[in-house]
Amino acid sequence: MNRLAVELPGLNLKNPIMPASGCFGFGQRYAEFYDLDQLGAIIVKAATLQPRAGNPTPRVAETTSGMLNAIGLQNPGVDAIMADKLPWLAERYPELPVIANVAGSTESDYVEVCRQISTAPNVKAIELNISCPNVAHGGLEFGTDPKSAYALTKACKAVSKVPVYVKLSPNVTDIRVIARAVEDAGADGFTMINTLVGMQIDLKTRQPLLGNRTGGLSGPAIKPVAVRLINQVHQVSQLPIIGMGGVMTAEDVLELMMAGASAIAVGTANFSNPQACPEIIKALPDVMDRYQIRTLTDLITEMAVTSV
Amino acid sequence: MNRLAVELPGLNLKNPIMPASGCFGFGQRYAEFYDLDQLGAIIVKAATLQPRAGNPTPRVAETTSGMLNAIGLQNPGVDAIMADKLPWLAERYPELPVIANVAGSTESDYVEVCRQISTAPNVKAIELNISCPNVAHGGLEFGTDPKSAYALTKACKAVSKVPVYVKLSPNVTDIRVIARAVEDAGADGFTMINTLVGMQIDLKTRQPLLGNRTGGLSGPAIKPVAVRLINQVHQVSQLPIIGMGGVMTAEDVLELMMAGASAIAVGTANFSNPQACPEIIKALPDVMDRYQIRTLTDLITEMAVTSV
Amino acid sequence: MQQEKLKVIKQRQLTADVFELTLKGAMAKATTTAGQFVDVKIPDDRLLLRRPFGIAQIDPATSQLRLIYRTVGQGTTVLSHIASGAQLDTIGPLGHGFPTDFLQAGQRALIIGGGTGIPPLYALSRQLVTQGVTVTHAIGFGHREQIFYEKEFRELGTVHYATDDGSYGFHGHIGLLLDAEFATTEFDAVYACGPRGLLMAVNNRYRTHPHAYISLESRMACGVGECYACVVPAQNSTKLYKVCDDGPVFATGEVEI
Amino acid sequence: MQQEKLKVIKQRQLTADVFELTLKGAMAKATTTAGQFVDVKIPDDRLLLRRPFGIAQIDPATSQLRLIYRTVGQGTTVLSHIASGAQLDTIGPLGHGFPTDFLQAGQRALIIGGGTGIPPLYALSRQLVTQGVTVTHAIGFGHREQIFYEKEFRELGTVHYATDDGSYGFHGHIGLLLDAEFATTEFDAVYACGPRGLLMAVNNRYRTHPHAYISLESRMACGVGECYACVVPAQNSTKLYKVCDDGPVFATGEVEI
Ligand SMILES: Cc1cc2nc3c(=O)[nH]c(=O)nc-3n(C[C@H](O)[C@H](O)[C@H](O)COP(=O)(O)OP(=O)(O)OC[C@H]3O[C@@H](n4cnc5c(N)ncnc54)[C@H](O)[C@@H]3O)c2cc1C
Ligand SMILES: Cc1cc2nc3c(=O)[nH]c(=O)nc-3n(C[C@H](O)[C@H](O)[C@H](O)COP(=O)(O)OP(=O)(O)OC[C@H]3O[C@@H](n4cnc5c(N)ncnc54)[C@H](O)[C@@H]3O)c2cc1C
Ligand SMILES: Cc1cc2nc3c(=O)[nH]c(=O)nc-3n(C[C@H](O)[C@H](O)[C@H](O)COP(=O)(O)O)c2cc1C
Ligand SMILES: Cc1cc2nc3c(=O)[nH]c(=O)nc-3n(C[C@H](O)[C@H](O)[C@H](O)COP(=O)(O)O)c2cc1C
Ligand code: FES
Ligand code: FES
Repeated sequence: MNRLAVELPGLNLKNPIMPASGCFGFGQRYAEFYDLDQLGAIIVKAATLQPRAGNPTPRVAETTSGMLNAIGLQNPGVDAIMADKLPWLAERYPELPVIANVAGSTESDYVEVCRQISTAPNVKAIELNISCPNVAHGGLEFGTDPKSAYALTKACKAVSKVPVYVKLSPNVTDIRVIARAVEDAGADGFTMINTLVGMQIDLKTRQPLLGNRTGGLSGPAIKPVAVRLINQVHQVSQLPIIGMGGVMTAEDVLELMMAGASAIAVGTANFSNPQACPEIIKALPDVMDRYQIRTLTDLITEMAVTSV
Repeated sequence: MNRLAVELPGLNLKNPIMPASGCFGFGQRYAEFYDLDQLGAIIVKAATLQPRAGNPTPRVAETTSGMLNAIGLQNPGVDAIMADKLPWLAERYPELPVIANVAGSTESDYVEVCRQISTAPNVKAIELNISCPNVAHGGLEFGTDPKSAYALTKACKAVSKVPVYVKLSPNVTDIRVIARAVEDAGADGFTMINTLVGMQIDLKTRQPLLGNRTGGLSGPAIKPVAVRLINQVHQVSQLPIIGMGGVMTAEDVLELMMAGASAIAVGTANFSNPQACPEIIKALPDVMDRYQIRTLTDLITEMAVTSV
Repeated sequence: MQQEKLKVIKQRQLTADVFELTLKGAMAKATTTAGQFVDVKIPDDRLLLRRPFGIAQIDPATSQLRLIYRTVGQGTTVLSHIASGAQLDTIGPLGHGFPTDFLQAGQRALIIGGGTGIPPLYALSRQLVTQGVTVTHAIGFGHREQIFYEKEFRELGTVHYATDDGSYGFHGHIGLLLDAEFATTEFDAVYACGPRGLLMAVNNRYRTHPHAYISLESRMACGVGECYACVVPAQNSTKLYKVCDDGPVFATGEVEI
Repeated sequence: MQQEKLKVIKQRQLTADVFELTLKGAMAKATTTAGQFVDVKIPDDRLLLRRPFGIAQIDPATSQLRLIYRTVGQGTTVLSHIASGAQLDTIGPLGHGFPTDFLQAGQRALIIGGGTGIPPLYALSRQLVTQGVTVTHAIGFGHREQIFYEKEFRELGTVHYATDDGSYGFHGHIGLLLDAEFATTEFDAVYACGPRGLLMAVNNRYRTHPHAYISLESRMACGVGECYACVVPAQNSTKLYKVCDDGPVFATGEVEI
């Protein structure tokens, strides 16, 4: 029996751990550190219809127990991703489920990327990024207005050949409203949370340090917010949640799963430690023993019932 | 010339540093650590019309570079505060400006407390707490809906004998909407930010650790969010801002002031170090030298013009 | 109450997870009551909240005070790695300790402790012995290997041990030991500190005793009575006591535990 | 590219704020090009991002490598307090270093450096000398007291110093020194690392030189080419290069600085 296995729409995972979008690229360089087949899955960097140059630098800043980023969705565009990046993964790791993060400026952009990328043989699910705080158009707009979120999800579901998970933003007054809209539109699950909007000021210049002025806050600093929002969505929806936000350890994985997540993405931790994911996977069984958890599927079932 | 002096409606402060509401009580025990007259001002614990018992324990939890609290506005009620707590301060520290934090469950509660407490001779301003995430009624409701925020502010302004600062919540999709509503209602300034809603789960019980399930996240973890929101409000309003959120050092004070704050409240840091406020005040001139800041008033003026 | 950087004189491991920390500073010259505590800033910047520990021993003559703690989480683990010579930012003495003034030489006191509730009871027992009081100790542990300060307690009076697994002394929890050994013995004062179960047992058994006291724990933020984090409800009123300031010691029957 | 806990062999202070760190591990046996860097996890849990440092010296025979860094902020300050024997979680060697293969023995290279841009240039100079290349160094500092590794560089070739305040060598910034001393000299290769102003001067002056290279800095997150944090625009196209992976060394005229 595989104690770590979890099952979500489109995703039969041998363990619940996957790198978060944007924090692992397409995995190529991390493959030099370890065998990516150790991962439960991999969420790759955002794909947009056209190549995107992203934001001015500096694009990252360090904060207390966290970091800000304003990469601005730089990516080579869906064509290049389907021509180079995804095949690279498919060739070397044919068994590794890929979750494709999809972003855009307009609804039709999103739809077109979903249509195309969902046909890639190793793409098992889509993560619809309606919550990127670092782009002027699209991104957060779709994630904060329930009507737009509904329309976008519905349109993407209509064309996608694989299940669609919608990535929720923490930068809203009531996340349940967005979650319900997205569920009504037919989403297969949620991923959450994207980053909190933050800013750092360079005392020397008296100006924002990031080229984009603001950036997204991630890392352990935001974990309590992630736990809270995951739990809140878990209480109003039966859809599975891929949880993320500040996960550094196997204990953090269990905490987010007890809040209601069924699988876990690891973002910022990869920068501290490129081997964060395999180390967490390796630590999980012992930590599960310590808290009397037989299998993660048991834990998910228990949490679905008690709905913490 | 006093390099640290700042001036805000109702508040001529010899320095910009004041303990944040709820993190210093009414100062009595902290007075055993140092002379409270060193402070620019003091924001005291929330007052409600009736005594309040607060939330079940545990009421606090520690998070990475932050903490969660769900005190639930326990306080002895405005009568007791006016009979004992405020006179205690007035007697010993007649020159120390007090900012009274006012909370309630209904608009009429708030109004009545404002009417009464604004007559206390040492109360120089009111901080209208429309952003407490830890109470079932009132609190956050007023802080997330612009109409309620407008009505409440207007009603309190009508009865208050001192300037009214409205304490804004970070738990909203667009803080500018609330800020504008509150400004239109006649507020004299803002204080921000209150805590972010968060949760911690006890792995042993698989239940939320706090008696109230959720709590407010404060401390250095949230500073980037505070900087960002202060800056955002500063860009849409001329009203002065008393900034707070994760301030631990004199550098943090300057960062929040560069974002747009005119004075600074220090919360969680008091728990790490009861002498946090006087130590920050003492460190300020040297740090100002390092960044070529002649006076804080100069800095505020510069920031008003450049509007970072 | 003061804030001071105490110097670490010695750190000594007592059991697999219990450590004794000897600190030096002017704070040790302050007047203290056994049962008071200190609130220590853990030297790890991620940990914002101080950690409260009972004062296990205090010696104004040498300006030293001792804490005994168990490593249960991040903070105490960091603490256990601190070397001699380091400075520990500490506030204290805090709270209200165990009343002992009413006792006369020759009277008898029962001290009931378990686990890491024991440290302040050691200070208390020494204080009582100084007053000429005859002290009996009933001390509970999980198993034999967890016992610390046995010699120290035996020097002060009779000690009855109870272990959950029977590996030392009485077999069973401390409530059963009290039933078995002290059901009929009268004491002029009873003092307890330890896990919640132990405190509940003592609170029930000695509810009407005129001089029975229990020391509580609670999650704290300020540690000095200003934040209302640590409250505990009064037994027969709507009042809320602050463990840090009104306590940590309360008379039996006074609070809801 | 590997991740390894390197052992701190020695930490030596070179100037008021510059330190030399000698580390030991298998990484020192990897093939490296001068100009490559390592990315170090600062042993402070609040600091999540690694810190990149050029490799100043590497010795496969003894499995040692050296970094030289200036304390400019939190991370480097923590680093400066690390004692011998400690372990430093490091990834490397990273990026693409300075091309030197095209140079023949007897040819001439100019190395231009300033401040903490100097460490990788030391490795480079040693490499060039091994190849039989004649190396001339032009090195800028703020003032005399900031100079480090003078003896080390003088052993490898001629060294021209420039100080902003004229306290040592040429009076003025490095651009002026280049004008004054090297306006007419031809070099077979030019290499530079240092502050932005220096790099811009070199980039302009040697834009058309067939073998002139500059090494850039940039704020990084992953350090390995997967996050797009560290990009720099190409000079004459919309392409964005990653400093960590495509760089940190670029030919002059290749990127917008
Ligand atoms: C008045 C008082 C006196 C105490 N005296 C002693 C003593 O002499 N020796 C000793 O070993 N312990 C004592 N404690 C308990 C001690 O404070 C905690 O064990 C310690 O704070 C845990 O810190 P941590 O970071 O290692 O654990 P954490 O990782 O923070 O938490 C581990 C566990 O410790 C408990 N805990 C955490 N914080 C507190 C807190 N502030 N108060 C109470 N429990 C907490 C929680 O139940 C938690 O499950 C005392 C507590 C109080 C309130
Ligand atoms: C490829 C490369 C090689 C480098 N080699 C050396 C070297 O050999 N010796 C040396 O002393 N320094 C070198 N640096 C710079 C060094 O990385 C920074 O000084 C260091 O990261 C600062 O860390 P801190 O925590 O002390 O400063 P912080 O408090 O984080 O910041 C202080 C200042 O350092 C700069 N800085 C911070 N992070 C980075 C970063 N990731 N990259 C560049 N600059 C940053 C910022 O401009 C900031 O103003 C190199 C940088 C790069 C990119
Ligand atoms: C450098 C960086 C780049 C990111 N890029 C993306 C992205 O392209 N698409 C996306 O949906 N989320 C992106 N994110 C958000 C993460 O996927 C994740 O939701 C967030 O960082 C919280 O997790 P963490 O705290 O584990 O990092 C990015 C985060 C970081 C730090
Ligand atoms: C224990 C605790 C109690 C608080 N009580 C109040 C309160 O009564 N009224 C209020 O407006 N804010 C209250 N706050 C919020 C603080 O005033 C402040 O807005 C917040 O903690 C952010 O600042 P900090 O990061 O410096 O703590 C409380 C915060 C804490 C940690
Ligand atoms: S811990 Fe703050 S009142 Fe007790
Ligand atoms: S730092 Fe991540 S791509 Fe260069």
